[in-house]
Amino acid sequence: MNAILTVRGLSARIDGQQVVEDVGFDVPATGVTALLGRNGVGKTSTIRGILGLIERQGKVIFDGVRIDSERTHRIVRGGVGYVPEDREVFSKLTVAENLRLAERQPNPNRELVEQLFPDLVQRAGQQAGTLSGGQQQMVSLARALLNDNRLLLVDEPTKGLAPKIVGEVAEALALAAKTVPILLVEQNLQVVRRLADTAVVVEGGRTVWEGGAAELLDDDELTTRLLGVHGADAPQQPSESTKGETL
Amino acid sequence: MADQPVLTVEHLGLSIGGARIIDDVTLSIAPGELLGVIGPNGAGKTTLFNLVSGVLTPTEGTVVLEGRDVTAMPIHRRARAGLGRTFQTSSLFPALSAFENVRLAAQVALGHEVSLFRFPRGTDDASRVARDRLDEVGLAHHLDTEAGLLSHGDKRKLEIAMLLAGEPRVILLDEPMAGVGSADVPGLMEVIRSVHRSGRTVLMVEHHMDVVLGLVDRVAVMHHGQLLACDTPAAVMANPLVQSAYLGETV
Amino acid sequence: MSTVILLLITGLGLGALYFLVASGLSLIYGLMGVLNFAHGSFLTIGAFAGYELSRMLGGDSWVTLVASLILGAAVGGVVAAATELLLIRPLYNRHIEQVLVTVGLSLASVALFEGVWGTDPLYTAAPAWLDQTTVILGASIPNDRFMLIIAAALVLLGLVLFLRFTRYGLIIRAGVENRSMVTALGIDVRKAFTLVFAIGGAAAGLGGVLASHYFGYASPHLGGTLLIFAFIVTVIGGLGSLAGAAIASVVVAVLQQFANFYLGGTGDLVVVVLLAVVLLVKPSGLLGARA
Amino acid sequence: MTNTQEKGRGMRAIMGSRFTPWIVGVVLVAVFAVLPLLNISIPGLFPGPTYMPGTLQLLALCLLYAALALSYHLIFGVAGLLSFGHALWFAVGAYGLGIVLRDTDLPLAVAVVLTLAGGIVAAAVLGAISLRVTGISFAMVTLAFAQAGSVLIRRNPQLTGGEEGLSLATENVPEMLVGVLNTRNLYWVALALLVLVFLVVAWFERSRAGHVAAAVRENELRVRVLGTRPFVVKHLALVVGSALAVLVGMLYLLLQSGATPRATSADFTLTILVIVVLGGVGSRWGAVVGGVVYTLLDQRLTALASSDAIQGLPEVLRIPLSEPLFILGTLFILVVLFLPGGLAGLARRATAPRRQSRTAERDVLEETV
Amino acid sequence: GCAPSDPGTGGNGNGGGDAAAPVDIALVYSQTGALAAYGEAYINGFEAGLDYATDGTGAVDGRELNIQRADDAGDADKAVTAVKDFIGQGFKIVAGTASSGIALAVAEQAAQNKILYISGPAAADAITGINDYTFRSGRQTYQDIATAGTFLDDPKGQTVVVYAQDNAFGQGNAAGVAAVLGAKGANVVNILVPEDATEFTPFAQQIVQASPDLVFVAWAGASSAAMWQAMEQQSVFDAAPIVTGLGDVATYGAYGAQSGQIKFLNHYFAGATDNAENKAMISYLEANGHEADLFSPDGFNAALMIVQAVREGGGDNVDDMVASLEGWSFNGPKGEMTIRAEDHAVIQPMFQVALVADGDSWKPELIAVADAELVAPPIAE
Ligand SMILES: Nc1ncnc2c1ncn2[C@@H]1O[C@H](COP(=O)(O)OP(=O)(O)OP(=O)(O)O)[C@@H](O)[C@H]1O
Ligand SMILES: Nc1ncnc2c1ncn2[C@@H]1O[C@H](COP(=O)(O)OP(=O)(O)OP(=O)(O)O)[C@@H](O)[C@H]1O
Ligand SMILES: [Mg+2]
Ligand SMILES: [Mg+2]
Repeated sequence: MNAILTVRGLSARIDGQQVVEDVGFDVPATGVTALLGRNGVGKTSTIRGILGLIERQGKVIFDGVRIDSERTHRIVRGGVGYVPEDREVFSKLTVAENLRLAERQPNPNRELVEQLFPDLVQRAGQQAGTLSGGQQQMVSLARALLNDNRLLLVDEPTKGLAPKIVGEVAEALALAAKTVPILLVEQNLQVVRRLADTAVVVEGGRTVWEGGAAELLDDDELTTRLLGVHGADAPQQPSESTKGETL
Repeated sequence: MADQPVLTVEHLGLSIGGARIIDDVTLSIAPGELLGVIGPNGAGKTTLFNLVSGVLTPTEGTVVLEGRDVTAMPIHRRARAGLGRTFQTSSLFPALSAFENVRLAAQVALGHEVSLFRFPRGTDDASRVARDRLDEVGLAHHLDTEAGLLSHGDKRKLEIAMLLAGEPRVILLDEPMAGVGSADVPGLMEVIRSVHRSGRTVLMVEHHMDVVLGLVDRVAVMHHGQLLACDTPAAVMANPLVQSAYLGETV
Repeated sequence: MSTVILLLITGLGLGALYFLVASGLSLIYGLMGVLNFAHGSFLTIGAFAGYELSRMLGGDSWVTLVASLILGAAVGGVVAAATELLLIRPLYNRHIEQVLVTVGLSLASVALFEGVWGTDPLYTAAPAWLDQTTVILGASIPNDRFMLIIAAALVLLGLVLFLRFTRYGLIIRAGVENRSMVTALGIDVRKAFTLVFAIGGAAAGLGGVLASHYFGYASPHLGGTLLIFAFIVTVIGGLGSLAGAAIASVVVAVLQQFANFYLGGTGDLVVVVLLAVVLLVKPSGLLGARA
Repeated sequence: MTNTQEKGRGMRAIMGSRFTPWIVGVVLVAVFAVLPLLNISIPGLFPGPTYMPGTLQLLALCLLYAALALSYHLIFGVAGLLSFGHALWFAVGAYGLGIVLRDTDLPLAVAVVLTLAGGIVAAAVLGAISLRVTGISFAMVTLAFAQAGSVLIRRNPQLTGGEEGLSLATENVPEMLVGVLNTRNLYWVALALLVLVFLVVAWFERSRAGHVAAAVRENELRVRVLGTRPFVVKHLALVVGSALAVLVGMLYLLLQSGATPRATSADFTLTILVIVVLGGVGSRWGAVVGGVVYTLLDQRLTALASSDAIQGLPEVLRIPLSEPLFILGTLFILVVLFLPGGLAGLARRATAPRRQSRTAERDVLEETV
Repeated sequence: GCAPSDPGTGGNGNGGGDAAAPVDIALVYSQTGALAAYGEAYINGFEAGLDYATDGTGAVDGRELNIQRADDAGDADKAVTAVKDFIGQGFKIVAGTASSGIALAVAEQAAQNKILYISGPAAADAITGINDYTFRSGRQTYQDIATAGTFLDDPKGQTVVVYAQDNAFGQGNAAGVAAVLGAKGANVVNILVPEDATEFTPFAQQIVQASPDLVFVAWAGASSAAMWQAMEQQSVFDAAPIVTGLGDVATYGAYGAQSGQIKFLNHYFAGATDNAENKAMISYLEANGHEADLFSPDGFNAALMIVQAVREGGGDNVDDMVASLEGWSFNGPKGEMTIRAEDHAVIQPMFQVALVADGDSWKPELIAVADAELVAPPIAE
């Protein structure tokens, strides 16, 4: 299968500290790839490393081109959309300004965004800082979807969002995934199960597992070992039984 | 005395820029108890620890440590009062060696750390303590490694070594297992267990359910800054509210 | 009474000068986290450019004045942009080093100016009207003070409009808040750095020409004398805040005037104390975002 | 290899440099001590042979600025406090002693102690105030205090001599420290003071306080959580550093038999900063070397500037090159741009070419990928 | 090798009085820095004087004058270092500097080391009588003020406003006026402007409110242009006659449109006298492409004094040289100069000058000569 993004031996530093040691994986040209792992294992840092937002070494190939020594804005212009972990909207700018800033191409997909997030249309004039977390997350997503990307890097889009909003965000991503491959960092395994086709698991700054998403989530023992959570917590199985096991 | 709670927070609240980050949390921990704190990302667990350890000051409510109201007490005095903590994202002295990191912690605990007339010697008490602690968490072979260059797992261990060197009576662990390779997990659990057995009171934020269920006496569940429940693991797991919140089902 | 008016308006005039320097300092710091010690030199070079021009064209015509103002701004802008490209950019994100480089530049440039233009003051000529006065409530105000105030007001307005309504303005405002996210949206934020330096330099250069009329001469140390107050103004107003710089400029200058006149020339002392007090009470300055 | 190297880094963080430098140091001090007895001429560098007062005066100034740089190193390099007000303490020393000697009949020793005590008290108070803020605000508050000092000194001619400066009242100064023929003695005093300052700074860095200071520089919050107030160690460093500067200021008064307001200016603080950076931030030896090199340049470039070699050049070269400060400033810029770690860094790279910086390691990594 | 036990007699210095050996003379003045322009005028004047006094031979009674120069860059550090260097090399004669701060520092060195020092244009009264070894070749502040006084025929009951910067120079002048004119019954009002003030308008207004009979302006430095403009704008000129010192040629343009109305006291300008020395100096300067300026005579006179000290005082024994200068009077470009034995004050004529328009610039014109005795400072103890 051909990969849109290939990562090999990626390591990254934040002010001198090694935060990613040796991560390698492929992102297929279609569908959603989930980048999983416990808190602080280096998922975000991996993504920021790919984008060159933090000091990194190793090999990163995007659509056949090495980008591991490219500067961030060039990588993004190359067609990589980024939805950062903590939304990182510009709180002093209005929603409209946040979106305008993100437009890279002559004919941005305003319609798409407007139909996905009608809420933002009414709030165009509002200061982004005063939006609720969910709305901020939408701005953040919209900023990426405004341009035609060849790859989306999405970091914990549902982090700290109310269940209802989690659903909406997942919707939006599912829609986007039809047209563009996505590398998704996500803690909520339901969302992963819902969206992801393949999965990569990072631990202690290293890749420890790569394969089909379902394959991982259905294997209780595996998810427990790798993620410290029960894949079983996802709806399918009755949660009673599993707790019986663990206690 | 024994059954007087060692740590109590009452109607604790924190709002930053209008956002309620901690919302009326009341909780009390008995001496020698090991309490697990769980909840989805952004629930307020770390913030709760920050309020208890004094990194942040609450906008409402009080924190009482061993009968003293420490709400207004600066961080370092709380630490001296016997409160120790680790950080979710390892917080170390990256350019100092692992040994120096722990040694510093021990030195503070032993006093006179800011003295012009005492010199850090390889042979003094602080150094001895430091070596023992590093040994305890299994970092003996990394004495002279610069902390910044340690792997995640080792960083977490170093954090705990520093914590122990401070001889605290009440301990806050923020996701001690985050980033720790599964091979090391049992070892660290053992460390935590023995710390607990030595009579210390422990609060632990942890996403790693096996660890939580394997160690704790009680579990507190946080969500959107509120305390959803605080009960035995079994009871908590059974609580539908918790399931919807933490296990993220839409109900 | 008339004295108070006099002190107020002349204070505004001085404040205008401070603002022309401080606005650039503040923007540069806000976006890049660099405290630019070379900013005074941008002002000085602007002043000399203006002086040379008016010497060539004959100083007392309005055309010359306007031309020299434009030239001063242009030269200041170019020099500043060059500084950013050659000295600041290579030290990307190493703020301390960046500050140090500007320190070195300030030393070297002043010495260079002394070499080229000598240490004697070069007296400026201006249209006759500027040397006359206008009586307001019994106080006869030197007309060039009005020129200063108007110029500063225009610059402030221009900057505000630029920041509000142009794409680069948008980028700069966003960059002040979160630089790395701007790049993550595919924007080369370093272009904005150069631009901000150029703008700051232009404002300073313009200020230089105006200052040479205010003081009546151009000299290598023109910038240095204003810079230290510009710093104080910038910090009091809150680093990175344009509005803060504007307010602080006026407050500091007026305070200085009154203290100099009524408190036995303790103007500088008062200002310095004000700085200390503001910082100790509100470390981020009056309108500062972060400390 | 990496491990020993980490060990090296690690140890340095508390222990400071290891023993070889100390031996070198002792030898150097011995050499400097006998200089006045030798007849060595280095044309261009020294105005004359080393036993001549002119040269000794220059060398004494070098040592004095080295000591001053060291005192600032303690504040900036060790405690990580970017102060723009260090000149103030130098001035307190120079003017304080000058005024005490002029207005009282106290013998020199007593006057020195008195001034030092006063300086320490003032430093403790102002330090405590300015440490309420951090980072750029701290820099600005210290700048503010220094400016205030400068204004006060210039504005009170009857007390300080104002612009014209204060000249040394020699009645109570021992004969052996007065007059050009005794420059030699002043030189030795300067050398002694430099050694003293060096030892104090080294002592500080190796003490537990220094250990904590290093930690505070790294991660202040963590230090708090361990149970220590960073304030204590910062304040200590600030007071000790300032006190040392006061001492240096007093020697300056004796050496120049006077003090001028220039010593209080913001420019002067910047000069000290320049010296420390030139030598290499965080390095004791760097500060010393930086002080010496800077002073030599500063003093001798004026000679160079007026030399025929320069005056002969075409205008485009002559004009800039006949401005000492221009050369100095440019040099400084080049150091910052191309010599990270200053002269000390240069030396380190020269002596231990195999010790790789992080960047070097990274290059290797990239090749192997 | 090892150094001689006594550095003082080492090096190329010549402590021993070998009659044929050259006499070492050090000139320490500003070649660069804020006072470079004054330094320039001083050194050119000195060369003219040397040429005049030695008939171009540069030697006195067959003894070469070995003249070494050093730049003080307006910085006392550098000056003292240089002077110590020269003294160390055995120099017995040092001259120069326009900065009072530096002059006082060097004077201190002269006293400590018992050498002859002849300060330059530095105006501080404190230099007069500071010690036995220090002389001056120019005028001092007191003489400026006394000259200003000569503009009032009878100061009694008159209100004299002193408008000056609040620094040593300004306060010196204020004190001087109080001493000179106050003594004569004038009621002296001081308006001292903070040194760092950039806005002079309100102070100019203050002058008018004081309704003076004479305004004495003592101002140094670049801000004078702005200061004069403020005076003019607040129409101080209509309030009272204004007296101030006429600075060097570069400042002729600085007094603004009203220059014609200002009464200037003056130390020296090219047209001040037409005696032989002045003519000689001007022609020498012009021959070398310079023009006579405010401080040319200070250099010229310094040369004459040094030659006198070498000729009469031998050039080796400092006390003899001091003796040879004390009480000596001679003719300089300004006219007759007398070095008062008691305190080494230089009793010299001063000038009343007006600026007259000359095309679009201004040039000075002599009104009257202030008699040397009339403006002589009291003896400093
Ligand atoms: N600003 C920082 N300074 C130093 N170390 C950091 C910093 N940010 C992160 N780290 C380190 O990098 C490690 C990886 O962080 P990262 O955010 O990539 O993990 P993550 O997998 O995204 O965690 P999460 O699931 O909570 O988002 C953290 O454990 C922390 O130790
Ligand atoms: N200084 C702050 N300003 C604004 N919001 C904040 C601030 N600090 C924390 N928050 C918000 O408070 C909430 C709780 O944060 P906290 O770090 O306590 O979550 P947590 O439970 O520790 O999550 P995790 O499991 O990811 O560590 C988050 O939504 C966070 O964005
Ligand atoms: Mg993350
Ligand atoms: Mg947390």
